[in-house]
Amino acid sequence: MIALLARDLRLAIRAGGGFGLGLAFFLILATLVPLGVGPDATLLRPIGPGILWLGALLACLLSLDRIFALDLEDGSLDLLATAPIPLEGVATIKALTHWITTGLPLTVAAPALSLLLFLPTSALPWLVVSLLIGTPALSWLGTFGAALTVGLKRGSLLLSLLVLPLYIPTLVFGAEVVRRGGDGLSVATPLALLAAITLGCVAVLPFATAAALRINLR
Amino acid sequence: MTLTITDLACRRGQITVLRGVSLSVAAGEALVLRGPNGAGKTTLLRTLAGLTPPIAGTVDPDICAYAAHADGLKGQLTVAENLTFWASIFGTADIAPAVAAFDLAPLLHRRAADLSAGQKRRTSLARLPLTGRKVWLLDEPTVSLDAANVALFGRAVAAHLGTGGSAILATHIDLGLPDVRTLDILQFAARHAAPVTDDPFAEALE
Amino acid sequence: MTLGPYAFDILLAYALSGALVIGLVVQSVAASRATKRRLEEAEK
Amino acid sequence: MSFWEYANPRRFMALSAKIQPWVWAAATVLCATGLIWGFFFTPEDFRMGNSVKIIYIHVPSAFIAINAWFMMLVASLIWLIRRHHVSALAARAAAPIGLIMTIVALLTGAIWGKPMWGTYWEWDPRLTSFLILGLFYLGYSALWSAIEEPDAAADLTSILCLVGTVFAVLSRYAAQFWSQGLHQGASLSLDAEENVADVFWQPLVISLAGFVALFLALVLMRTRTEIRRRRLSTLTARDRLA
Repeated sequence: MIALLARDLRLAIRAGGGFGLGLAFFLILATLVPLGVGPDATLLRPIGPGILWLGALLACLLSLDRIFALDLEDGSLDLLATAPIPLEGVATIKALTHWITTGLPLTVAAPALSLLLFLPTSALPWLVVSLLIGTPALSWLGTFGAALTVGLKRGSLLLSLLVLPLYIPTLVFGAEVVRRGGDGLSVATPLALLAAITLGCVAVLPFATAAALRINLR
Repeated sequence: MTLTITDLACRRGQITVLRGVSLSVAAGEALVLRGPNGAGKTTLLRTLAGLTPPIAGTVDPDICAYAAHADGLKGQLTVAENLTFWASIFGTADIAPAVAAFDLAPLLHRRAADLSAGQKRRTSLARLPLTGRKVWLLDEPTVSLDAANVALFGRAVAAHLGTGGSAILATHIDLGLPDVRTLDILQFAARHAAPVTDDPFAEALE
Repeated sequence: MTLGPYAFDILLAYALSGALVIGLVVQSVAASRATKRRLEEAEK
Repeated sequence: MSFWEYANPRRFMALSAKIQPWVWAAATVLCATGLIWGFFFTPEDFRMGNSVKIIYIHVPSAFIAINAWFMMLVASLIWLIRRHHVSALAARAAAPIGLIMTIVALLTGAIWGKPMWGTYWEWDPRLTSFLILGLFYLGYSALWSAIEEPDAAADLTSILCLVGTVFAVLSRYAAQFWSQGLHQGASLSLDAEENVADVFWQPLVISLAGFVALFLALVLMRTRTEIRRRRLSTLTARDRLA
């Protein structure tokens, strides 16, 4: 399992764009929004949390279709399925790799980008915390969606259609944590709900992902 | 017997391709599957490998190592990294014997993407001894191998058989193996049997 | 009977819903007929 | 005879052929009665005026929109646990009906909302969750039609239905939570049936029953179509192979 994680991380680094692509997309989005809605701080400040969370969500979406498709193309997915490690473990590792290559860099970069959107300083810690807690759910859900659509020729558009509705609760609670944090309100409830969704996803979704993979491989 | 299969039925998609498959391989024995293209050789091997669940009968995928048409190599990794990865997945410590058997030592630090098709094939097949499993399931293993490498591969399979392993191959090429049986899978073709029994929609609807 | 100030809204709601639901029914019937015919041809 | 006997495609076809005309008749009669009664023979509501007549479409379609998903959930579970093909195909058959009903509920709601609240759309929890429900229907149907192999499609859509149900419910609570968080006091309750008088209630119940019968009739018909289509694909697949 550790070997699989190491291999996938190594591939992400060597393939180029594994780490950088989502991050660059996030940066472009944070730049384009002020250009689109106008550089008015009073306008940008209230929508900042939502924009940043939406950017993180779309950046996650970008690399989803590669999670299993590359392994399916070159036959390694067949071999992994016949290997002595459980497919649920493979699903978990794939999701974890996706989070390390997208969710984690996004979390680290978010405070810098939040300056572009005039996010109040009081919201910054909550932005980092909410992304740190919330983005794993995005990766695990995305891995599930990728497993559903792995064999399909035009899977990536369908993948977005399937996964984006599943992202809604995470988006709502995540942005709400930042918004309340910025306003100095209590963030306990949305933060707890965000953590609950992530924990539930991490605990249960690998089973659904593995089941979908088995069906797609047969 | 290392592997005994009785009365297996295999499917490809929604269609039953093979029915009543019975076969067995003993330790040190190789079984060559014969049959024209589309007869179901790949389907049978995928079923034996546990990838496609059988419609009837049972398989034992945990003793089988499957080598498909696709090489299963990552182009950005070196040969050594590819092999070490599969070795650690299957819990084998040392890749040296496999490297020696498939003459990969000169290629170890080349990226898999830079290999020729035959070299990729050899690297892919070198994965088999790393699995430590008894029964090798080989689907057209000699594709894109030249004569010298076919002989090399034949020796590697023979060595595996010599240590009490066995192999089921779908191939048209003589590998020069000592103890080979052939099995014509056309006899199991499902379309010769009554075609309706396991299709829930087969009964006339009106 | 007069529908009062909301006449347009009410009629619009009924018309749109009717169009959608009747469209669904027509599509179901058409698909049912087409499949039945194609199956009869294929069974021969 | 056990209930599961009807999960056999042939038995289902025989039974559904027999009851289908009756269900269609019930749907026609009930819908016509409920809607005509509601449209022509109910008084004006003192608060909402005649716009209350929209309720006879709005509430039944919303009811079907939600319960079609529950039916799909149950059918998916039956398929995953007991592997009855008819069940999987019934789930597929129900999805477009649910989608249309969701659109009808949203449209009638918007048209009704404009004179009542002065806006076509409000990010009220109920409206939001219906919009999200529509997205789930879209994704579910898209996955069905994207996968060629029918058994795999049935399996994968069933898994999506299970996961989707959890997240649809979560989205409902998320929308509610968020709405309470920001729009305190701006509650737009649509629970009209709680305080409607008998004059409005009776035709509404009939209309509701009519929509349920219509849903049943459509599911029966579409499931029969799916079974035939499935049979057709088996036949042509075997021809290709032979």
